[in-house]
Amino acid sequence: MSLRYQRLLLIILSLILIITATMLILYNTRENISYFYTPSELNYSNIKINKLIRIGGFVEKNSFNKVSSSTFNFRITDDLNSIYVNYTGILPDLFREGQGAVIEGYFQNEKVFNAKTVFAKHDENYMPSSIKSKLENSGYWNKNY
Amino acid sequence: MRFLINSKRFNVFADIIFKPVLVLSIVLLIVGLIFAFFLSPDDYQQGSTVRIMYVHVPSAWLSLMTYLIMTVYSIIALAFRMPFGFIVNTAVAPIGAIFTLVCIISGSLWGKPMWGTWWVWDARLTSVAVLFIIYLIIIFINISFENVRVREKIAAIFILVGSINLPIIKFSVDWWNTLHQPATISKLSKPSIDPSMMTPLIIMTIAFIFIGITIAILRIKTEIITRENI
Amino acid sequence: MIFLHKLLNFYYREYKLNLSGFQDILTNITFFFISIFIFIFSIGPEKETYSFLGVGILWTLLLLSSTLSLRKFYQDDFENGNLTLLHLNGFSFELIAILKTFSHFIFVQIPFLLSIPLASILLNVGNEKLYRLTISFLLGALILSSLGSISSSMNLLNKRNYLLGSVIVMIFSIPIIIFSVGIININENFNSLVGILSGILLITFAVNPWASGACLKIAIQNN
Amino acid sequence: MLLAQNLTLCRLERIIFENISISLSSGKIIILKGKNGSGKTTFLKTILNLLEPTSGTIYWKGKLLSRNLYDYYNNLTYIADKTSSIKQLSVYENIKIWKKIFSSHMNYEKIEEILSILNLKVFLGARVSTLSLGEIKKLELLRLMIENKKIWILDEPFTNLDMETINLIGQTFEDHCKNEGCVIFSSHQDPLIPVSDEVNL
Repeated sequence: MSLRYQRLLLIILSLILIITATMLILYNTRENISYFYTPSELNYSNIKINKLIRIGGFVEKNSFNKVSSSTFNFRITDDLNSIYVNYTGILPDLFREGQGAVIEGYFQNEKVFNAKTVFAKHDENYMPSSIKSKLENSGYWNKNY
Repeated sequence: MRFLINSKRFNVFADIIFKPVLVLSIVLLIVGLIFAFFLSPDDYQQGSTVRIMYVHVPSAWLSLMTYLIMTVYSIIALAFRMPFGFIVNTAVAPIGAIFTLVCIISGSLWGKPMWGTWWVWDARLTSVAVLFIIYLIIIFINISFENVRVREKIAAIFILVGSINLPIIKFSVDWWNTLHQPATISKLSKPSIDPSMMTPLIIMTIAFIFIGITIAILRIKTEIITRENI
Repeated sequence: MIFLHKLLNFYYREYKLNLSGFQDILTNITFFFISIFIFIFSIGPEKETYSFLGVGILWTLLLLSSTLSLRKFYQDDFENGNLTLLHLNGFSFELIAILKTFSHFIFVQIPFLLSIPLASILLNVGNEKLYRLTISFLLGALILSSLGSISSSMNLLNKRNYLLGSVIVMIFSIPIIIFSVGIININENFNSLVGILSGILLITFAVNPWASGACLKIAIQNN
Repeated sequence: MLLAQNLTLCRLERIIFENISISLSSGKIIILKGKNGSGKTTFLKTILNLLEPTSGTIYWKGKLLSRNLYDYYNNLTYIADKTSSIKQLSVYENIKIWKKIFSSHMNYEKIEEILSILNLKVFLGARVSTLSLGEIKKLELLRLMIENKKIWILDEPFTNLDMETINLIGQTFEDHCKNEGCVIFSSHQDPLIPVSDEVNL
């Protein structure tokens, strides 16, 4: 097998390998490298108690309760399912109802989640606060600006 | 456009454009900073902290752009045997590393008040950290081999292998759930940022590009001179 | 047919080489076990900790100890001119890289693979996890061999800073670690993670001969 | 068979050798002469297509070398100035490995015969690392017989060898040439064996 033939064969082989690999990876990575789970994803798979996981979603409107100065509970939702969360600690600036958040912690039981850390997740929209209030006043405000 | 692949022509061209570029980068930086600090409005959610974006986003873009340039020059240099590509690679790698570092530092300064943490290991942040280490390794390769002709080729091959990381960085926020928000400005859709905040961002980006070009010109010229004296 | 014969004879040579240098591989495995002991002594013998941490520790140590054997990869054959000889015998540099990668996998990584069950007993990794660990390490070891080939061929002419090779392997092995340890710890969906790992494996297989071949060529030209 | 025309090689803007032409056909022995560092090894590497000449062309059997590389490689034996035998293996194992990777059909009786001529037969079971430098070199030269190719390219084959062995090798070169083979070797001193052509670097 001559040197040029070896190379030619190898080029073809590499191309096939790369195509297969991209297909394998794209097919399999859809949900696997998630930094967090959404509440709905958690409902489908069985909830593991006492295992560190992260849940991401929005803080449900009208669910935020301040129990004491540093203890809070709220629900985290993705519009389909929601999970009840207990948290003791300091909340980040951006944390408020309707805002995205990622929480890290353990399930106390099937329904109650004990958060150890709360991250606020902000979206890719940036806009001046003056315009936002104008938009709200005129009724044009929606999340997908 | 021959000055992009030929060191003699580059020298001539660089001498012409260096001063304008330098002046332009300083002016743009000052204007951009004025816009960023005084003229741009507060964000409806993040308040004043959003101003970190005007440093964070340009440096992130430039760290990727620098790597992309290095990848292109590696291909050119290896495939068409143009030694100027190696010169550019050697000169530009530290600049990319600095931009990545600025991106990481400003990002964690932004993350602490907004997300509530300096650092998380989600896909975007991890891949950018990897990019930084890749830049470091390129610099290490460039200083630890004795033979110039060897190390430039090895570095180019390493750059090509490492370029697998680029699409991962770019699309990590779209492919996977991350704490990092998705891209604000993409080609396919209308940018989800208000014009009043878009202006300083663009000015700052152009300013960063010009700063990068200024340093790159200086470094490439020194690199050419060093190689002539071997 | 003659070519196939040549390939087999290449492996005969590799077999002889590795058999005579088997104490190196044994030292490597000893290093691996001693690091496990050190982990146990420094963290404490609590069993629950290790059923949680064990897989991660195992992977880290496997990675570290397999980077130790990288120096053997091409360096000896390069320095005594055998790589040139093989090339003059009708093997392209790319083919040499592929053959050497598999030889490293067979003669260096497989002994490691055999020592995993013992190590997992020491670290209290359960049987079910052991099965997954073995499969993921089988795939991961092939990737590590390819990465080792790339990095050690890059390092052939590097006389000053040999650690650079290990750093290169480690930076590229980050995705393997993410997925391999992910296989055992976080995700329930084993099959799709095996799919990702084999995807990475195929990519490294496609990249390895070209990158290593080019580096080998540069090294031989400039020696 | 092998024709090199006007080979020039520059490295880092330094000329290593310039305008060298050789023509190697069967029955020829060419010696490359030159001082230390005059580029003998580099020239041989260029002829082996391991290095690319800055200018000049090499032909093998009338075709460009790079177009006909595999056939060329199938017809040559290269003995580098380094020894390629594996130090930690025995002489016998080394010979066995060479026999395998070069798909040699030479039988062991013949090899033993040559070994006894070279005074190496007693070391058959010994490790290569216990041999003296001259003996290792002789073992290396054994590869010429094992590979049994047409062109022999040797880099400094006579270092560490005694006069007796050098004459023996010179004899072998002549025998090889009678069998339509050809030899090109480099040397920094005059080895006092008959050669048909001389190239000064």
